[in-house]
Amino acid sequence: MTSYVLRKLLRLGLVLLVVAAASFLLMNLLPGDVALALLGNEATPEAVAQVRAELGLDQPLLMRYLHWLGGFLCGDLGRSYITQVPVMESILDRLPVTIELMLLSQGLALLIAVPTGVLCAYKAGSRIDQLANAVGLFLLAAPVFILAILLMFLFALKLRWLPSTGYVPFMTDPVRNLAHLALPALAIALAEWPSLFAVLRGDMIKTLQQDYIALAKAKGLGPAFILFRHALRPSSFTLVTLSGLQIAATIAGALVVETIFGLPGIGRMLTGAVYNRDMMLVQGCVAVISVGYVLINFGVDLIYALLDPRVRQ
Amino acid sequence: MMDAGLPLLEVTDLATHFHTQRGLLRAVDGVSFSVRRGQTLGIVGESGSGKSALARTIIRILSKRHTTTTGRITFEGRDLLTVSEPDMRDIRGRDIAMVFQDPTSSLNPVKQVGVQIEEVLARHLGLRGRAAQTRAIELLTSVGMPLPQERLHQYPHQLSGGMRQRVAIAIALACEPKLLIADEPTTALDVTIQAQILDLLHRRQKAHHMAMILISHDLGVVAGYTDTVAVMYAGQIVEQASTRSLFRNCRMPYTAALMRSAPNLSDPPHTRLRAITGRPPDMVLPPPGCRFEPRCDDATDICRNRRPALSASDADGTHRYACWHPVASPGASA
Amino acid sequence: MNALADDPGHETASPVGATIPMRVRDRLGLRFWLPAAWITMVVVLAATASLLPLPSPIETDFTALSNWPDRAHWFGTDQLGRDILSRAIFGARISLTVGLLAPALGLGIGMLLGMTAGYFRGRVEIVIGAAMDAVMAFPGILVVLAVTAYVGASVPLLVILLGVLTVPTFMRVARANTLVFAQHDFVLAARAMGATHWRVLSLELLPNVMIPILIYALLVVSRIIVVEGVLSFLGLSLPAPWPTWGNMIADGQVELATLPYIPFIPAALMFLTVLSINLIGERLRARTDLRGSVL
Amino acid sequence: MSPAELLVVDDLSVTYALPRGRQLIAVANVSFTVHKGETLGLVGESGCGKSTISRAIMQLPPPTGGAVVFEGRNLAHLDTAALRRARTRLHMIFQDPISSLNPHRKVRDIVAEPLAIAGMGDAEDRKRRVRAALENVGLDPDQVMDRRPHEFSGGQCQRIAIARALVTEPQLVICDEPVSALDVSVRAQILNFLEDMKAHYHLTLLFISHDLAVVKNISDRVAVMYLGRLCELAPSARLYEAPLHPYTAALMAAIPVMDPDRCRSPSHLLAGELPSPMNPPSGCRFRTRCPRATPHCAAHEPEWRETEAGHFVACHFPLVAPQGATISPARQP
Repeated sequence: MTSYVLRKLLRLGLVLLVVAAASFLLMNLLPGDVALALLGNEATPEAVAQVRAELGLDQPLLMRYLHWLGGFLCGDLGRSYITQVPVMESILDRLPVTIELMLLSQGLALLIAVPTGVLCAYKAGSRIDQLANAVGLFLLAAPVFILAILLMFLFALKLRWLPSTGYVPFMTDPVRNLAHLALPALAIALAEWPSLFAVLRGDMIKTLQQDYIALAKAKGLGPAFILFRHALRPSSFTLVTLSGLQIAATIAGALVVETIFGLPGIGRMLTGAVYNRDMMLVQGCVAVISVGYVLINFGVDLIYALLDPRVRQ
Repeated sequence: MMDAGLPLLEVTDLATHFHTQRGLLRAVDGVSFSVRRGQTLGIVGESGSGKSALARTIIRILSKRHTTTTGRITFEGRDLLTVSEPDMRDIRGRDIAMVFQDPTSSLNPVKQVGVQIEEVLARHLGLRGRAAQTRAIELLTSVGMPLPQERLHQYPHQLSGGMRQRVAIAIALACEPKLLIADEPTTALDVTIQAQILDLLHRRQKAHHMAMILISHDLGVVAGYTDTVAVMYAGQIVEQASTRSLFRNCRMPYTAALMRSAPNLSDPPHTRLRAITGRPPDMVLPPPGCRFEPRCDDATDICRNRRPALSASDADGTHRYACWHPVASPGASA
Repeated sequence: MNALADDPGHETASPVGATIPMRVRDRLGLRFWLPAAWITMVVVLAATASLLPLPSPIETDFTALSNWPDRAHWFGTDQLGRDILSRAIFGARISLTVGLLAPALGLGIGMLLGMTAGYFRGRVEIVIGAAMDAVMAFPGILVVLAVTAYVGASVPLLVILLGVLTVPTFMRVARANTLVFAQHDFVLAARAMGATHWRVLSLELLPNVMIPILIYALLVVSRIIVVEGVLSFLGLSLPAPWPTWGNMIADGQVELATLPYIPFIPAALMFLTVLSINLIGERLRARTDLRGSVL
Repeated sequence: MSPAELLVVDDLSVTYALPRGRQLIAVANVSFTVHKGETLGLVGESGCGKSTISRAIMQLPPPTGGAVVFEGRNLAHLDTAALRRARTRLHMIFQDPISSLNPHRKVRDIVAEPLAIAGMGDAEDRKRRVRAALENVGLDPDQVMDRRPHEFSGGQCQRIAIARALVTEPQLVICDEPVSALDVSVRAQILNFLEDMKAHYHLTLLFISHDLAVVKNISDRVAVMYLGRLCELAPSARLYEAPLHPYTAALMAAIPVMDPDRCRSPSHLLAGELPSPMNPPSGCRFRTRCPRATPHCAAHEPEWRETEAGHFVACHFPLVAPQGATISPARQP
């Protein structure tokens, strides 16, 4: 186990370096000039040169990278070109909203997917299984922004059960905070559910055909014990991997959902920064989100090893 | 034995049909036999003969949605087909235990060996913690597992095939069952390990005075370790006798052909094998008469049209066969 | 091993000389043909959009602002008086172009890499795997966001970016299937007869790998249509006033409470299209014999 | 090399490199000869390296040590074209007949494949040869040519695989467990059929199996393997009458016999399990399970020697020959 963790840590370090370098290069190798983008096409060459010097763009690429990487490691991501606010500060300001949204939505998705997946695998082919599959097929075809608009239309605008836009911090008022996050989280969770459900159901059906399940039955164990203590763990490998990879989809979902529901999260900030061509902010957001994504998938690898003794060696 | 007269298990006219896309598949089709305490019954058949389905039917672990079972399975006076599911769960693992063909797939890959043994002990004997652990070590020792203490915390993939089968046997023997069903317990193993495992099963059986159903495709395996043998073909028992009588004096052409078609060590090299032509029938559309008729050299019209019943060939009725034209028995005047 | 381990069914092909066994071919059924008809209609309309007698999708008509669907405008008009039917049909072009071309690009590259990695194994596999891991280390949507922020959105750019982002998953499916089939003895048999690697890959492995990967590709097509929807919803696809389903939904969302038909019509079209593709994929998967393939 | 020696395997070793610098020696220093027209059986339990040998002979991949000399030429030294020509005279049949046929190709293409690869004959000629090969294996070409493998049973698939192996009329066919995946009744059909094909095509066979009874039935000579090494090699009948290596004897004793009266004493049982090939025992590899092992066996690797004409053994303390003569470990051939 130790050697497995060490190997994964080594890999994590390498991947983080790649991610950092890629975030940097993305912004620095693409055609187009930041200074020109900032000042507009009518800018004088002198003004452009001055801005370039201010931003350090006249330095060689490698120097700029090392400078940026040093800052990145110390949590300094530069300042926004437009508001002049330190990027890290803006990100830390917005991050809690997004993290809460992602935790709620991913938790909700798993909370629905695990019981439904297990139940439908156990009763594969039954009415309830067919129904769940049909629902899954429909939800799979409904993009997250359509779900978000639909939920908003139904529950916020027509039924008026929940607020449509806005945000209240958790510390200020937990109930209103959750009320504001309920629909956005549900929208993402509903979009995530079908794939998590399908994967768990499929793997579970395969597991239930294994001889060790027959042996568990032959031992006289009951169905609940067999399903949750024997079958669930070996059936959840793909689910765990997928829920790590699905974070990417959740991020896309968060971008849209935060925009639709007016949540002050990192996604909405990033979308705004893209419109405003605030490259420093875009770069910072991309770097932070990517690092978070890599760390989550590192955690997933560790969970995987805890679940499956065979991969530890 | 007090009730030596009564069989421990009596199966009467048992049929198990699978619902498949192609139609009803008659995996087990009208099978009757009985097993006495302390006895070993061998069931021999080729793949597809229904022997595994039969084993799984007896302990009722087939999916109810996909199968229909009819007939009677009387175990210690109770019909297992009418017993409630919770009662059946009490019987499984405690009174009737099973060993499966491939120990690689019959042990849970993500659970430690010890846990897999201890959960039967907890389920049926209420043993937990240290007591369960001590018993698990005893069990592993009794199945000849080297270093039993260390094995408790190992996972199946860390053991060899033979050792995994020993663990599976330890699980099966955990509650000292009255009946052990061993479904091809050595097919996935090498010959030298197969001999070890068969010997182990035989010794444990004698020690516990346990009844056993030993299922195999290999007549040789059955010959050495059973008291009586039933030969299955296409979902039915076609011949049933005491082991000696079957091997000395077989009457059913299929059994005879099966014995002849396997190469024998005592024959000189390049001895021509007497192969059985054709293949077993499609069990969705079995032949109306004798199911072996399409492959049988001696078949006549009656074989094509009428299904032979299992009838006795000797005076005490223990040797029975289903055939219109039985192979001449050296002792009988046919 | 399953409960039917002793299933006699697997030895039931009739002997040579007897009747040829009929494969049980259940019909594709309405669950295939209805979605297929829908897709065909959307494709034909989108392809012939400029030839159809439709009002301009971009010209505003101040005499018909926010008209609910009626006989003149079957799908109504939006806040600027543009015909929603016309916009929806032109918008389909973008969804379909991106939705078909990006996966095609990803499938081409991914299959090549995946089969190479799965067949040759060793260092080739490690290098390809690492490259794919690097691509997958980024949440894809961020890459698209960042690049379009910089260079500006355009359809060819979207096709290339989304295409590249689908390469790793195609590569994984191709590699997994290649691994499975490469273990079959027929590959060893071909090598034993002296077949070149190229012959093994193209004649023995490709036909086996192709079917699962094509079925998988349908899933990717529907997913990419959704992603394009997200991007154009965020205003990162085709620039206004040109319509895409995504930006029509985004524009309409403002008046969600009063004019719900404006966002819901393109939303419904997108939903039906994605659902149709998924249904076709599911039907084909159920129909095709995918024994041994990994999906 | 005499003309009768069709295949000479000389000091063959196959080593796999494992992560962290470890090595798996799958086959170590194996030598044997296959004479023209004979069937040589190679028997051993799983993991003994018998399949690895068959693949090394086919150069898939080439062995890491030693030589495979087929028809007088070292296969490792042949260029691509020459090796391809050699492969038309050297074929292989596999264990799982269904897995050895590509499910997406028609039988006509499957059987014609060796001809296509070797570039033998024109389309008409190939078609004629394919038909002939299918007829020879007892299949009706008109019925089967345009069908795909899944429409056939295991036994029929094995016939198609044999037709493919025979279509170029090879000299040597390596049969790697060709009947292990088949049922008893079908197994006998295929074994008889292999004998017929051998006579019809004047074949030489290298027959690999874990089943001693099958190997004895089909082979003229039998070689026994254990953990990557040869233990014993002798004419088939001789080996079964008077095995010299304790492993051969144990292997035979372990075979279940169809005789309810035969005494099964546990003393015949071989104790213990197969050691890991990554960490094989020193000296004689069988010593950890051998009832006759002494410290001498742990220290010295037994030599491969000929105790009587055609009977080879690698053991320090071979079993007593039935004539009553003990072969002392000191006596060298």
